[in-house]
Amino acid sequence: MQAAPPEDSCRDEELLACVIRGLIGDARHVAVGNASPIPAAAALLARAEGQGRPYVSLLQSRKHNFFTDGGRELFDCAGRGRVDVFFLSGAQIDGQGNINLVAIGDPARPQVRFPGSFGSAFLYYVVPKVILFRTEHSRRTLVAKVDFISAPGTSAPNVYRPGGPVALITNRCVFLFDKDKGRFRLASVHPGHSAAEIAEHTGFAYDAPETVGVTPKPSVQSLRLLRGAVAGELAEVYPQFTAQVFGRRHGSAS
Amino acid sequence: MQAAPPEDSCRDEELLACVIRGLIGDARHVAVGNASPIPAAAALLARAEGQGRPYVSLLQSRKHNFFTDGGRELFDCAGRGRVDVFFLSGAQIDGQGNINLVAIGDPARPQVRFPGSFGSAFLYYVVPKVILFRTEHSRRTLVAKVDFISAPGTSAPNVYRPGGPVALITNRCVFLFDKDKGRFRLASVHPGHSAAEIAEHTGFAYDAPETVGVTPKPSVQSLRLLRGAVAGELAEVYPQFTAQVFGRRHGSAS
Amino acid sequence: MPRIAPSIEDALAAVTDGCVLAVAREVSGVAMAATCALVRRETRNLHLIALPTSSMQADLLIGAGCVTALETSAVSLGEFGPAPRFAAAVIAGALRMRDATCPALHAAFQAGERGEPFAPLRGLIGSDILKYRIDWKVIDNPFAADDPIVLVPAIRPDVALFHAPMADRAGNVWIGRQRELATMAHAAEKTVVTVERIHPGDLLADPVLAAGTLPGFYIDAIALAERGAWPLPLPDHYPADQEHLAEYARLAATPDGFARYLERYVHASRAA
Amino acid sequence: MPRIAPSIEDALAAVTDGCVLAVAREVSGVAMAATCALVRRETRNLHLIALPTSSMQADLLIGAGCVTALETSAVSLGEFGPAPRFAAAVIAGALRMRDATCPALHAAFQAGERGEPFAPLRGLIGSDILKYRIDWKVIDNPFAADDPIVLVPAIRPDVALFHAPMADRAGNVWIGRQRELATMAHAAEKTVVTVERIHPGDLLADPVLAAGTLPGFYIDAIALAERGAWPLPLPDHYPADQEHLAEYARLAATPDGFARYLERYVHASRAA
Repeated sequence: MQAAPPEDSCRDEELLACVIRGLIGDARHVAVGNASPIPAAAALLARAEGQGRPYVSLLQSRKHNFFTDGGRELFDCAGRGRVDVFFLSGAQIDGQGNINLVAIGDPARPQVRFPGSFGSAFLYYVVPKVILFRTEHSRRTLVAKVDFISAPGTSAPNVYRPGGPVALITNRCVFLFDKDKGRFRLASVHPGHSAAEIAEHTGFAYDAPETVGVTPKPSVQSLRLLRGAVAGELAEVYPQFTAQVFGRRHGSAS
Repeated sequence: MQAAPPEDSCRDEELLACVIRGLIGDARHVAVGNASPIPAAAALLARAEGQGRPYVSLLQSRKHNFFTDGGRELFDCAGRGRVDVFFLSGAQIDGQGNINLVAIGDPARPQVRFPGSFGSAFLYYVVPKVILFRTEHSRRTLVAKVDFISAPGTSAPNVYRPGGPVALITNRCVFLFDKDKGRFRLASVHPGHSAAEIAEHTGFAYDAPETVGVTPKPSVQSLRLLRGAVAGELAEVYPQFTAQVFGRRHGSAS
Repeated sequence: MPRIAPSIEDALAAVTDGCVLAVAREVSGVAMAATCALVRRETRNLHLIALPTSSMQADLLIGAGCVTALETSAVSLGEFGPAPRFAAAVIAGALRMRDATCPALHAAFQAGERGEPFAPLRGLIGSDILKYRIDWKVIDNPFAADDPIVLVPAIRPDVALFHAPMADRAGNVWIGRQRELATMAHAAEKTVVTVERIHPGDLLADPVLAAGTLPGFYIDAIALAERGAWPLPLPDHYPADQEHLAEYARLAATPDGFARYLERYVHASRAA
Repeated sequence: MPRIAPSIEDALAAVTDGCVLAVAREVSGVAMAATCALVRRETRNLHLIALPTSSMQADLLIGAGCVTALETSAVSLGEFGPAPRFAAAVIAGALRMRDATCPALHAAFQAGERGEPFAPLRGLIGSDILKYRIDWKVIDNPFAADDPIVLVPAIRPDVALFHAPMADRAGNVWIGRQRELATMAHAAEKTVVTVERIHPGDLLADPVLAAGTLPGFYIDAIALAERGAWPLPLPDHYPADQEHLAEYARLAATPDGFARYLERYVHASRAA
């Protein structure tokens, strides 16, 4: 267990959580799937800053999860337009925003098999703001074309699609997704990273401004909330992550 | 409150309940809709005789009703093939087994408006044994052609229809329904009634044997159960009916 | 977060003239006190949808001139006979009727809950219900040969209104076995609930209570209304007021009698 | 009426070789003790359907050679990584895979519950999931112009199997908020349940308990299995056994290790 860093510096996880919190913006309901501690921290931060708004559903949590209609309720909510923000990842993500959660190679006899698509092939279509999150930023994960489309980044104009990707966050940078072009645009590189490095480690083509900005560091206020109230809530679902990043344990005084 | 008649005679309601109990035969689940005390008595009699089988769902009852998934559960059960016997009635019933629960005249500007079709336009199709029950046997109720088909007696061969009518019980007689012909056949007349009387008071054409039998009277054993255990259970849902027919009140000792 | 409104009238702000209002069947919890408030407020042009049937609530709203269109599987006063104001309005051509059948309404609300455009339903083919429901479609089941099946479009009412045993301060509402109330709220844009009492704790904190709880997430306004289903029953809490219902049936049989009923029991209760 | 079976093995009689078996997701109550009994019994050729995902249960059954076909939205050991026996079987071509997405499975079970042949589902169009699911159809939504939509066929498994906190002697099972367990049982031909304990009273008699109860009408066999979800969690009752799951993940990474796991924890428990 490490002590949290001082307020004038921040950990990578904290930076990413604050970037995501900014992308969440004003929302009524943010849902977070399994094994997503950084998006969960961002959603709880949004609620701490919004004084109770948005509703946050952490699917692994009993406490931060109001569902009482079984496993379908998240999807019913989303289909009915009641999930504003969701997070997805991909074993592969390509430049058109397609995500692959299934396999490398022929899916009938793959070289590698991943767990599966979960709810992505529905949620990616109906949740207005889907934030893609993949910390490993490499040519292995960010590819020209995914081997299997669990869910596509864009759809033909006649396909019902109120939702889709708005951004892709990695450990190196922030891409925003241009829905009309069906392409990513480099929005900022995280402190200590460079545009050239992004180009080197990204397997897909993307747009970029001539000079790319640096991802802004979290405000002191956000960091305080993150390390205080948010870490306390997060520890219920992600005890190891919370202890490691925030030096906090579930049930410890704030 | 009247005393129950002696065991060698029986009331009309008892006769009808025992006729219906015979039609129920062996079933796993008999469901009974609202305002149907005689079918309810028949279903409870079947259970008393079957020592716990069939399950009986009285939709107005809390006790005799296992549903916990809301108002849709009866229909889900029926659609999934889990309701073996149901009862329907009609403001009008015609010779093809069509029932009308909606209106007399043009339904947009009717002369008479009835409550509506309830679940009939589904249950009549999917419940294998639907027993039609209409005590008033007259040319007003049993007509050549209903003014509005809430649910038809038969369907074209390509229409999914595992269910449909098997019989029509009135205060005068028992008709059985011939599914292939789409017609009723007079099966028996109740004691004190005659085939000529049936012809006089029935507005639709039907088949009849040359000599028609008399509806058999309930056995002493059935009457005992009906007036004993069944009346006791029935009183929860139909206190007035039970008091009137069986001389029993809810909660009175058996 | 939904608010506990200071009054029933206040909670009913969402029920505007001309809105599509979904209401519950008699055994699920009918918001009768709120219904009387809608009559007093002279609400107009409601498109009423009963899931899947109604009794005195629809009859009262129709008799009081609040309803322009009605979708239901039936309106009946049960053992007190037909619903007289409903029948009179239909006969007079004063009501745009959409006759349905119970499972069609359940299926349509479930489609609304899921955000899907329609739901399939067996039965119906060859009925006059289907004949008059030009908004329903028949397709060939693509999973079988020569197998026609009805599709009913989703229902997404503007407001769902019902009465329940209790709510907590976070707006969670305990509905128990009446699962169609959850479906109704999920399908509706807004949900207004009256309750017998406020539960002091958090209904979602106890797994046993949570199993019967509709989360406050779906609720827009709650008002306290003790015996708020009266004279209809609130299952497991109080039975129907048989005498009062008999009186209603008797009075509502004529326009004059219905006017006297309103005067005596609906308008008078404003002062009470 | 369902019977309280004398043993888990006895309750599992309905799970025959080659049957279509539906199982629950990890947070709903996974019948792990029963799963081990199926492995010990050398059950073969199961067509396993997870509603909508599975973790160690599917991995164990696949590794033990019980499964021929699998329909699921995912199999994963969560924070303990990928499901190794599942991945190995897919890579070896030893499993007929039907990749789905969670709401498609929920919708298909709901269609099964309702006895309808299919359910519509948004999304999916343009995905490779749809491309490989030749049993799914795309139609034009008849309620709109130029609006393709996917229909998924109903799922009606032969047997549904899950673990729950309690049952009563009439076979009613308390499932609480895990409503998809009711849907699963409604859709299935038969349902087998293991429970932590027998509730002494009638679960349907108390309205608060009844709200979370699946009626015995749907249940074919019940067996007592204390800590029957172990090493997976039973929500609100006990957490996952993290150490054991870590050990499983470690051992199951190789065929030899998996065989040692079976020997140590599955076959050994027969004697215990």
